[in-house]
Amino acid sequence: MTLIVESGYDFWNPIIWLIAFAVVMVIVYFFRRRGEGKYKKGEDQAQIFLCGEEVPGAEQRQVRGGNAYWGFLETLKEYYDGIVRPHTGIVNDYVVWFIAVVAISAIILFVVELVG
Amino acid sequence: MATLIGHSSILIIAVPLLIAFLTPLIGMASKKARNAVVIVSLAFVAFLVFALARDVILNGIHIYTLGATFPGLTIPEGTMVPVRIILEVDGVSVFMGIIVAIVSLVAVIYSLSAMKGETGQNRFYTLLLLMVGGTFGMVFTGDLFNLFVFLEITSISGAALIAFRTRFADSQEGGFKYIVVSAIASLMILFAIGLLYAQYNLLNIGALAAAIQYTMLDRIALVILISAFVMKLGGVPMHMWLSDTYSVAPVSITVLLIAASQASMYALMRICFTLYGVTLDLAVVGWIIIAIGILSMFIGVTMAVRQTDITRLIAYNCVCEAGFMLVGLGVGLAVLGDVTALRTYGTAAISGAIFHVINHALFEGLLFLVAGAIFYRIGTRDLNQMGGLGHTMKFTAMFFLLGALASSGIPPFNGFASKILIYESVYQFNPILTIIGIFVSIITLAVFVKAFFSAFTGASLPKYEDIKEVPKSMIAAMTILAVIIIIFGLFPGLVVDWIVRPATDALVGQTSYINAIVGVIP
Amino acid sequence: MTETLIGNFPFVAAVVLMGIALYILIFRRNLIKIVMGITILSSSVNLFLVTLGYRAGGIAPIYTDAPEGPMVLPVVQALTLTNIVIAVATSALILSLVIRIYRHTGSLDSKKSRRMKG
Amino acid sequence: MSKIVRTVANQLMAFVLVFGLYVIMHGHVTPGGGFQGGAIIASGVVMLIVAFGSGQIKKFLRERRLSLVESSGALLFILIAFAGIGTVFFYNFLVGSRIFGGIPPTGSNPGDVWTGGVIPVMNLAVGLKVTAGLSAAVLALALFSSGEEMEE
Repeated sequence: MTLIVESGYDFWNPIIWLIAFAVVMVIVYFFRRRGEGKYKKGEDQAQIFLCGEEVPGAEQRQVRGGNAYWGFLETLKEYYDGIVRPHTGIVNDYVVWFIAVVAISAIILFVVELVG
Repeated sequence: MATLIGHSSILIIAVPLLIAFLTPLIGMASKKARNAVVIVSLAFVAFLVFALARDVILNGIHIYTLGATFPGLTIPEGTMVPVRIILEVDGVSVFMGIIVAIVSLVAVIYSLSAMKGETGQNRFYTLLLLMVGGTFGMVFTGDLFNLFVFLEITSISGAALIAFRTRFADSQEGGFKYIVVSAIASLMILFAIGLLYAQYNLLNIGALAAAIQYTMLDRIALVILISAFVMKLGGVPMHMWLSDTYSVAPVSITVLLIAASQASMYALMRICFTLYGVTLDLAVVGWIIIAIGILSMFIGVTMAVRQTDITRLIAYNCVCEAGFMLVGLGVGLAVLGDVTALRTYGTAAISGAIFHVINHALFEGLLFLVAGAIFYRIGTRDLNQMGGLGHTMKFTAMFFLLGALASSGIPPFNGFASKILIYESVYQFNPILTIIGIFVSIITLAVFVKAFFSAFTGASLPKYEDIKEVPKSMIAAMTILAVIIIIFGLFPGLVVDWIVRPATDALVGQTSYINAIVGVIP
Repeated sequence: MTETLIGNFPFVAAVVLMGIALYILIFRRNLIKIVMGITILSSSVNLFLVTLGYRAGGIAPIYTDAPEGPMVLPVVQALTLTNIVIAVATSALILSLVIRIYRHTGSLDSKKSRRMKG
Repeated sequence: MSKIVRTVANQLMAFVLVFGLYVIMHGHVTPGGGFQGGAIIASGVVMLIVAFGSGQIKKFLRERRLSLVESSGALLFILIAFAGIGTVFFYNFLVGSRIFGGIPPTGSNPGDVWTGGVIPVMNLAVGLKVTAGLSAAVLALALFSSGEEMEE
């Protein structure tokens, strides 16, 4: 009983989830074992293949953090241009944002009061 | 033992302060003795917090009046109102106290080896203990002005700690931004406290809550208080200081800064639920908080995607997680007046938000500690410089993966347990909020996949081939957090029943908080 | 009208001071001026608090050789004193940080000395 | 600074100290207290720094000693607060005892220093802390601007 989190709509019990996860893992293991026998360590099969070209060293091969998600950032370039511009890093702007939030929430609070 | 628990609420605040001023004296004699004293005292404080938590959850609200003839004397004879500084510890307070206790212990254990090479360690531990004492004070006090004082203690010592490594220019800038933002926020809070004091001549939260009328001045005070505390906890659009400070502080301090931010979150809850309660314009204020929360989630996570500095990436993720809490809290606040809605999903939303507070402190703390471990070994935070670290830093990589999965809400870790509470309850309030939340969670996973793959996987780079695993005390600190994350993930029901539910009841039940101070109103 | 204005003059002064402080904090990029802005903001809050406690014709709330008559509220004065102490600590800390920033970046401009953005 | 300034500053320092101590020790009967008195003494230190230069003052106001005094002031304050814990933290246990135990008359009175219980002792503790802390801060800032660092 106490192992269950009730959300008023549904419940969440990680123990059940873990059991289901274990069952799936067993099935996956069976699939995996079928292919395991053909794999031979130490042969060419285990080497990197790059269209027959010479494989570059580790420094060149590594995908750097700055290159990851290049496509995502490039597609959403307009959004990011807009969103990065306010992040100026100037301490004065931080104060401006604070005052803006105070002002906007005060206006919302009073406008709703007047209307309703 | 009963006496100890009776005095424990003040001891939890006073022992760190006492040890803080003792450390320079001990540190002049012996470094080892100083470290031992700091750790033992914080362990003692953690023990007291747990004992107090048990007592509060079993026996109800705990009152401590400083300087009175006995602790429960809130209103002395001949006065009509509470006059002394009163500590009032209820379910939410001990909940936050547990977070601070765990986090401070972890931070000190981590600092033992992380700060070994630094100069002026005596001052470091003094400031650290001051900050811990201040954070405890923020969550235990029942007095608005006292809240301000402890907030300032936390801010000042926090800023000094952020800028502690004077050789880095970034750290100085981070400390400067933190103290400027904190000073403005706290002064505006003091102004709002003045507005409240002008009308009711009261500073005690419970007594003030009994008297509050929600006049025009109260509204102005409410807006200022909410905005200032949201700024202190890093809600969009006032989150920009957060990435600048979290990323440059020594990581053990960043973990404490997270706890301090959560203490601001606690103050926000206190203001909204206990101080104003049902008198305020619930739907409007609730929606303002929800809007800030949604913005925080969305902007936080999208900014995190493009970061190449690992600590900045995690800091933006902190903004995103704070958004989840704000959404849960806002939904709970919006339906506070509606009894049926509150019972069907309102309390679940608040529980989810509160549960997420402790989960947030745990997994973001773990992620920051891992980032600090990387910085400790390779001397850079730039993801473009990293790669293949998982070959040599196996434990660190495991811990990062654990924190990342918990943070993105992957079952069976603790982040999922609290996020599902928020999703399902918020869905009944407004389905769009849940859809945004799930979307944000997916991008969070993407963010951490990027960080994990560019830092830990890949062929081991020649320049990092002789990198070793970090020292034992850092591993130990990370292990503590990791173990708690796994336990919370496997048994979320127990955690919710033992500490989260009492905290939710304490937040929703405003009258019991008031009655503990002013007595039962006939 | 004029009487209420004169009676509320300290409040007006506090608000004007706050406006000046916020103006400085928003539009002045010099780090030292930002520190001054924070100090002025602190003073405006102090002025506001002390004014709250004023009662017409009140004397200082000290019983040592006190003349007869009403006294002003001492609580807000205690709050103000605490705030003054905190403000001293804050400005000392900020000034030392400003000096260090200047050493590292060679600039006192909040835009030129910034290293982190985005 | 010139010799005249230095001599005058030297002589004035005695008066500044006396006045600062007066403000600290009369904090519970007249306006003043630990912070105010400590600030007065620290302003005396500022005067000395202006007159002699921060390099000279650094030689006899060592940071180690200042930090010692500061810590012990804060420690004294907290220990007094702890001493009341038999009843309640911060309990004024000295009232009615032989040290500062006098009970002041209600209403207007000429002022009796021998009252207040723990409050004068706490004022003294705060005074020690603020004197040392503010002097250290001022000295550090002065050394900073002249390009030196305070020793650890």
